[in-house]
Amino acid sequence: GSGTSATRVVRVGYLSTDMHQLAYYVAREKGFFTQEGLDVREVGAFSAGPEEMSAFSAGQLDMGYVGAAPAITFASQGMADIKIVAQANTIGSSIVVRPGLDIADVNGLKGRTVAIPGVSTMQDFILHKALDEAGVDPAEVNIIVVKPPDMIASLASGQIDAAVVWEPYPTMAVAQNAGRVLITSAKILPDHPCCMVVVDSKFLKDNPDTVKRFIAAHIKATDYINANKLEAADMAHLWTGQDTSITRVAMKNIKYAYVPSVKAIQSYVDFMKKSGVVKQKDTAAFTRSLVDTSFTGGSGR
Amino acid sequence: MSRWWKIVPPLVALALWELLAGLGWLGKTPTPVQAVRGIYELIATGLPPGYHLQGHLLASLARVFTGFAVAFVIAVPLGIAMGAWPLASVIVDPLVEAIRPIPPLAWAPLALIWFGLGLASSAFIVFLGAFFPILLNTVSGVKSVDPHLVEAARTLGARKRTILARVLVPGSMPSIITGMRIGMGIAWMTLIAAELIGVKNGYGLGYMIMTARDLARYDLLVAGMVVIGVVGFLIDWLIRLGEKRLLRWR
Amino acid sequence: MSRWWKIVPPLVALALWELLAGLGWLGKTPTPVQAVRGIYELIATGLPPGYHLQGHLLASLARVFTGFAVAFVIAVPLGIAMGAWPLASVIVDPLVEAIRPIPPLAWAPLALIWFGLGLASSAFIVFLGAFFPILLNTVSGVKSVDPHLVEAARTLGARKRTILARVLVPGSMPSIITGMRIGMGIAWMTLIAAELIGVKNGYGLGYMIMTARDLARYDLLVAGMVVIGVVGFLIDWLIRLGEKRLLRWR
Amino acid sequence: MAMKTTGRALSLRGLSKTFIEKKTGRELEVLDSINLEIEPGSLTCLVGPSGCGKTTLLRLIGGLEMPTAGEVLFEGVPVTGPGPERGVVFQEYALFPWRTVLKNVSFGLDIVGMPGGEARRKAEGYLQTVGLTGHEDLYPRELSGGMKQRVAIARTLAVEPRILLMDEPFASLDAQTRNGMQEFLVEVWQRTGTTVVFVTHSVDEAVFLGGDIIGLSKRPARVVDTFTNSMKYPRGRTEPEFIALRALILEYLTREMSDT
Amino acid sequence: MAMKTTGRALSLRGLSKTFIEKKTGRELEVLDSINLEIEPGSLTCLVGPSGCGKTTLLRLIGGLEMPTAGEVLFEGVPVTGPGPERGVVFQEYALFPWRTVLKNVSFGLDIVGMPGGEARRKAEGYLQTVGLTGHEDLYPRELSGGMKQRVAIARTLAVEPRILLMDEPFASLDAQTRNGMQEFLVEVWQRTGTTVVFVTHSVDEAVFLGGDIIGLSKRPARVVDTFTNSMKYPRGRTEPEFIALRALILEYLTREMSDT
Ligand SMILES: Nc1ncnc2c1ncn2[C@@H]1O[C@H](COP(=O)(O)OP(=O)(O)OP(=O)(O)O)[C@@H](O)[C@H]1O
Ligand SMILES: Nc1ncnc2c1ncn2[C@@H]1O[C@H](COP(=O)(O)OP(=O)(O)OP(=O)(O)O)[C@@H](O)[C@H]1O
Ligand SMILES: [Mg+2]
Ligand SMILES: [Mg+2]
Repeated sequence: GSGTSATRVVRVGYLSTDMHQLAYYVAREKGFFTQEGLDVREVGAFSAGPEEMSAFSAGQLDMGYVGAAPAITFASQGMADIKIVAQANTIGSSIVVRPGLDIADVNGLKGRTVAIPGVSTMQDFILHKALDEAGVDPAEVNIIVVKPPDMIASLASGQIDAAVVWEPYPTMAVAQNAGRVLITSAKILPDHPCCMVVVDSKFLKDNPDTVKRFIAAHIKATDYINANKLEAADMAHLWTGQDTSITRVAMKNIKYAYVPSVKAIQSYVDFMKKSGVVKQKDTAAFTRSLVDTSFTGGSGR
Repeated sequence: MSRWWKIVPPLVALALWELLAGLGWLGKTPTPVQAVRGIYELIATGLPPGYHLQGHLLASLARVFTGFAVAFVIAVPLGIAMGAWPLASVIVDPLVEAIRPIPPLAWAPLALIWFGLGLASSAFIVFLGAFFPILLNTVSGVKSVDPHLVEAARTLGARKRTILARVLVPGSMPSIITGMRIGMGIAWMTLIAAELIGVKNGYGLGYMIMTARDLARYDLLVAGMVVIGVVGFLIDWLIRLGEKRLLRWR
Repeated sequence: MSRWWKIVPPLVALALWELLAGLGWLGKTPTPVQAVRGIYELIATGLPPGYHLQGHLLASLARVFTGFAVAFVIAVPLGIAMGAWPLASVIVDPLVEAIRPIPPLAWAPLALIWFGLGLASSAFIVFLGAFFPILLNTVSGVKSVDPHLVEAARTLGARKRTILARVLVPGSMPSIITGMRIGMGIAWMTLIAAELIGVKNGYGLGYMIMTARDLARYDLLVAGMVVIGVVGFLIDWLIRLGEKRLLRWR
Repeated sequence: MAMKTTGRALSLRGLSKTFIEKKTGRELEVLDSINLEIEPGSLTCLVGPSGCGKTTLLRLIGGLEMPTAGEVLFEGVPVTGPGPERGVVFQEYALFPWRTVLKNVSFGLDIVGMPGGEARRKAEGYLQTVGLTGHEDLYPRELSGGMKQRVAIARTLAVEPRILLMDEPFASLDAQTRNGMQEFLVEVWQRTGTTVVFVTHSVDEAVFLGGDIIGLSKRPARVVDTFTNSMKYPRGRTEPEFIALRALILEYLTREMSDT
Repeated sequence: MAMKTTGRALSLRGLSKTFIEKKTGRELEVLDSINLEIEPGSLTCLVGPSGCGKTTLLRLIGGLEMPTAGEVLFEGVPVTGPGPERGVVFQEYALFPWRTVLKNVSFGLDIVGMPGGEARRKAEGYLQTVGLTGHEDLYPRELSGGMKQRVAIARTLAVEPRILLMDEPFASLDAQTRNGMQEFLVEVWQRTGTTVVFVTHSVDEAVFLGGDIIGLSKRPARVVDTFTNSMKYPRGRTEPEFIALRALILEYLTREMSDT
């Protein structure tokens, strides 16, 4: 923890090119954190979630915007003692396929090479869910791990047939004529969680008021995005360097929402348990202890 | 018998690590015991489950050796040419010095464009790591061959090709082998970068380490590092063994 | 004047690259002209916007030099001890050979645990890259100091400390400088790994390159690689300049 | 001396050599119109002040260096490069450290494609000539200086050169070994009848070995004196004739050293 | 010789040295109960067959090696290690390549903390002694062999040793330079009155320099012969007395070389 609540200093981390964390950028640009009397200090801009979570385990961060997968994984392994206190966005991924391929639906992925960003990631979960609903045995699909930036080049050069990836990569793939969207994750797993706002448990215990103010700013920012899409898209450009022609389109596939759904998160945790990543016996209890909806006014649906 | 005590220092280092990590002075750093258990888990269960350590090791060996072999096959003749013909050195030197410091990871996207996913891409990254030490050592090896030996060969009737094959190559062998040792070390250093692209079959030590990182399994991460360390050490030892045989004359 | 023609080979390489990339033979590889435009954009606009090349360069220089300096300060005295006292060599050697091949990226999570976010962590990764070449070259430098010089110093009244400071250190200087050159090259090679850990202020060349990769801006990516190559080359040139002055006696 | 033939083994005609010093770019005149005729089968010693150009002269004959003016005729034919008919024995031994004694001696045979067995037998023969039978499989580093020098001589003899050019071959040997090698050289020379040109700066050595002893001037080298030594072999180093010639040559050297 | 004092400069009492060869582990007896007394101010030459143990003997006196049995007394005190009162001049020059000529000469002064200006003045004085004034700022690689050897001697003289131990210091110089250095050494010795022990395997050199010439046996070295040379300096190398003594010593060496 960073001293007393009187100082209201919050050490924050975020992912550097991630559009899902737009609320953070907007809150900073619009001064929402300052309005709440917070001194938000950016301790780190991370290239990937695991490093950000390591920073939590090293006690370097109080709060952070991070993907669900690393947050839950690190909590489950006991590597980081954190709570999920808000959602940053839901949905926002798609299954993208190579333009030339004759694939009409998820069934067409049978026998194809499909890239996911990592084992037991949200995109892994989405793919399995989609295959499951289409009645395709995952063993019939060649699932490989490719990092998102490499997916577009791999699609373009025909190295992979499809990729499951978060925005703005699907939009970029389409813009570069390297892929077309087969199906968005919204259609596979409506309102599935994606990026989260997490807080160090001890910090939360010592500074509940600071966290409350932080989330208040986060909510304000989320509402602002939904009310001012074009301006928000410009801010996304400013923070990530991504062209506005991309950010504007990509935003349409992302739902900026702040209330975390315990149920949705638990279904993801169950998937992680099945893939051997989460070891907790009682996933419901684990999820309940992990998610704190009190700051977002939600009841946990 | 007399050299067995050499194993004591590494054991002391391990004991120290166990102690410090066990006391919690190193944060969440896994202890050696956890790392060894991790190795067992990697063999028995695999990471991701079903992908066993043996497979990861073999896949990485294939990538490292392919990249290394290509580096060797290009660097040695080029280095001999550069050593024997100073102009070649002047031409290649600035390029080498400018390309050398570029991080292997930066090449990954280009490798993907040029070679696609798979062995070629990862071997290319490994190649970039191994190439320069072999090249630079070959050049300096050739330059350090006693010019009297070349003259002696000429007076005994040897022509250009013979001098190359029978004087410059054997004469620069010690230096080439040193270059191989350094190059092999750096080849392994680039492994994660190499396997961030091009793991088509789900196997690779570097890929496995990055998976362990994603899954917050630092015990498996350290286990993977230990495996690379041990394998790197063994390969170095093999090269040194070969060196002793090949350079018996020293 | 006489040495200006040395610039021709790199220019030819650039022209070749422009040609091949321009003809589309290299896929989506940016051309040199695009890379130069990329450098301009990095200076004028920055990546992400507002984060200019100058800032990235300065931040990386600070990380590289910190890690390198720490490596230098530890490796040189340790190397001299190892060279002068063979037992130290036997103790440290196996550890060195086992740790050397471990990819810098694998250390990143541990670095975070040990040193937290910021300069210390990234400098640690750079340190790991630079340390071993400096160490190994220092050891071999000390071992190659003519023992007659040590004996001469002893007969002139020199004791242990004096011999260390006035004979072994200056005598191994050429080798230490070679180690510095290699170590500096590898220090830059580890830069992306060092900056994947999380940069506090949003600046760093490696971080910038990874951002360019995320955005599929390969022109900016190659621009970043060129910057690292040029900076690496210049630093090497500076070290060589210092070497010439310092080793005037050779 | 040992053989009677007409024609010259070696003729140097107005041989001059000027080096361009790399650092300063200055010209350095090393040889100045050397004229010299060497008979087949003779053993000629070249002596001269340090740095006068003795090595340069020998390298020109060997074809390892090209003259600035004049020419070297070997058996009437101009020399344009090194060749196995002109064997060179270097002061530094120049043995291939990665080859065994036997393989060093057979080097010249191997590279012309002589079958392994034949090359081996021939090399063994020359090793016997130099008294090194039994040391075939040692590497150069395992040999003493004198033994190395013998291997170098055997290696050169193995390609059957018609002239043997030796540049201070015994300079780095200690006094006792050196005396032994001198005696050995005389023996080999008498046995094989090869023409020998021998560079040295030891007056003792020149008097012990040479039929003709050519005295060169300070740099740029010119031939200033030719001493003929008609003492019979083996020569006694304490005989008055030996000491007298030695004094004569020492005097010439002192003169060459002292004047400006 | 130049000074009259009572007491001995150096006494070797039953000095023996056995090496353990690293590779084979075998014992190698190099010195066998050497007894020797050396007078202050004398110039003594040690000669002996190659590899007999001359260098080892000198290193024991210098304190660079410890005896297996017996002892070395320097001015009555047992030697336990190297010290500036016993100056050693190595055959390999052993100049510090990174120090200028002046800085090489002042090394022994610098390390005892002599102020810079004083050390400089003193070193310049010794450079004058060895005739190298004007070459202060050159680096060793810029010197010829003879000049290097002079710097090495000046460096040793600068710490004002009471005895000068020289191990074949002129062996790698060419004949002319070597003769010059020998004359120079005699001059310095006469001027400074320092005791000198000089190892060589050149009989010429020993006869030219030595007051006493100690002949050692083959390994393990024992003292077999002591020749006293009472010729006045400077000695003429062609004088009958010189040649006679040279022949006598050559004969002893040949004997030592030949018997088993
Ligand atoms: N390749 C070269 N370039 C420039 N100068 C050279 C070259 N080779 C020899 N010299 C110079 O030519 C001169 C004669 O050299 P050379 O080696 O022939 O003398 P030398 O009589 O053999 O001397 P020494 O008795 O020392 O062996 C020397 O001043 C030497 O520096
Ligand atoms: N440190 C050592 N370990 C083992 N053997 C040694 C060592 N130093 C010298 N020897 C051996 O001792 C013997 C005598 O050596 P030393 O150098 O004293 O002879 P030397 O009379 O000086 O010979 P030279 O005339 O060749 O200089 C040699 O056989 C040598 O190999
Ligand atoms: Mg010469
Ligand atoms: Mg000796």
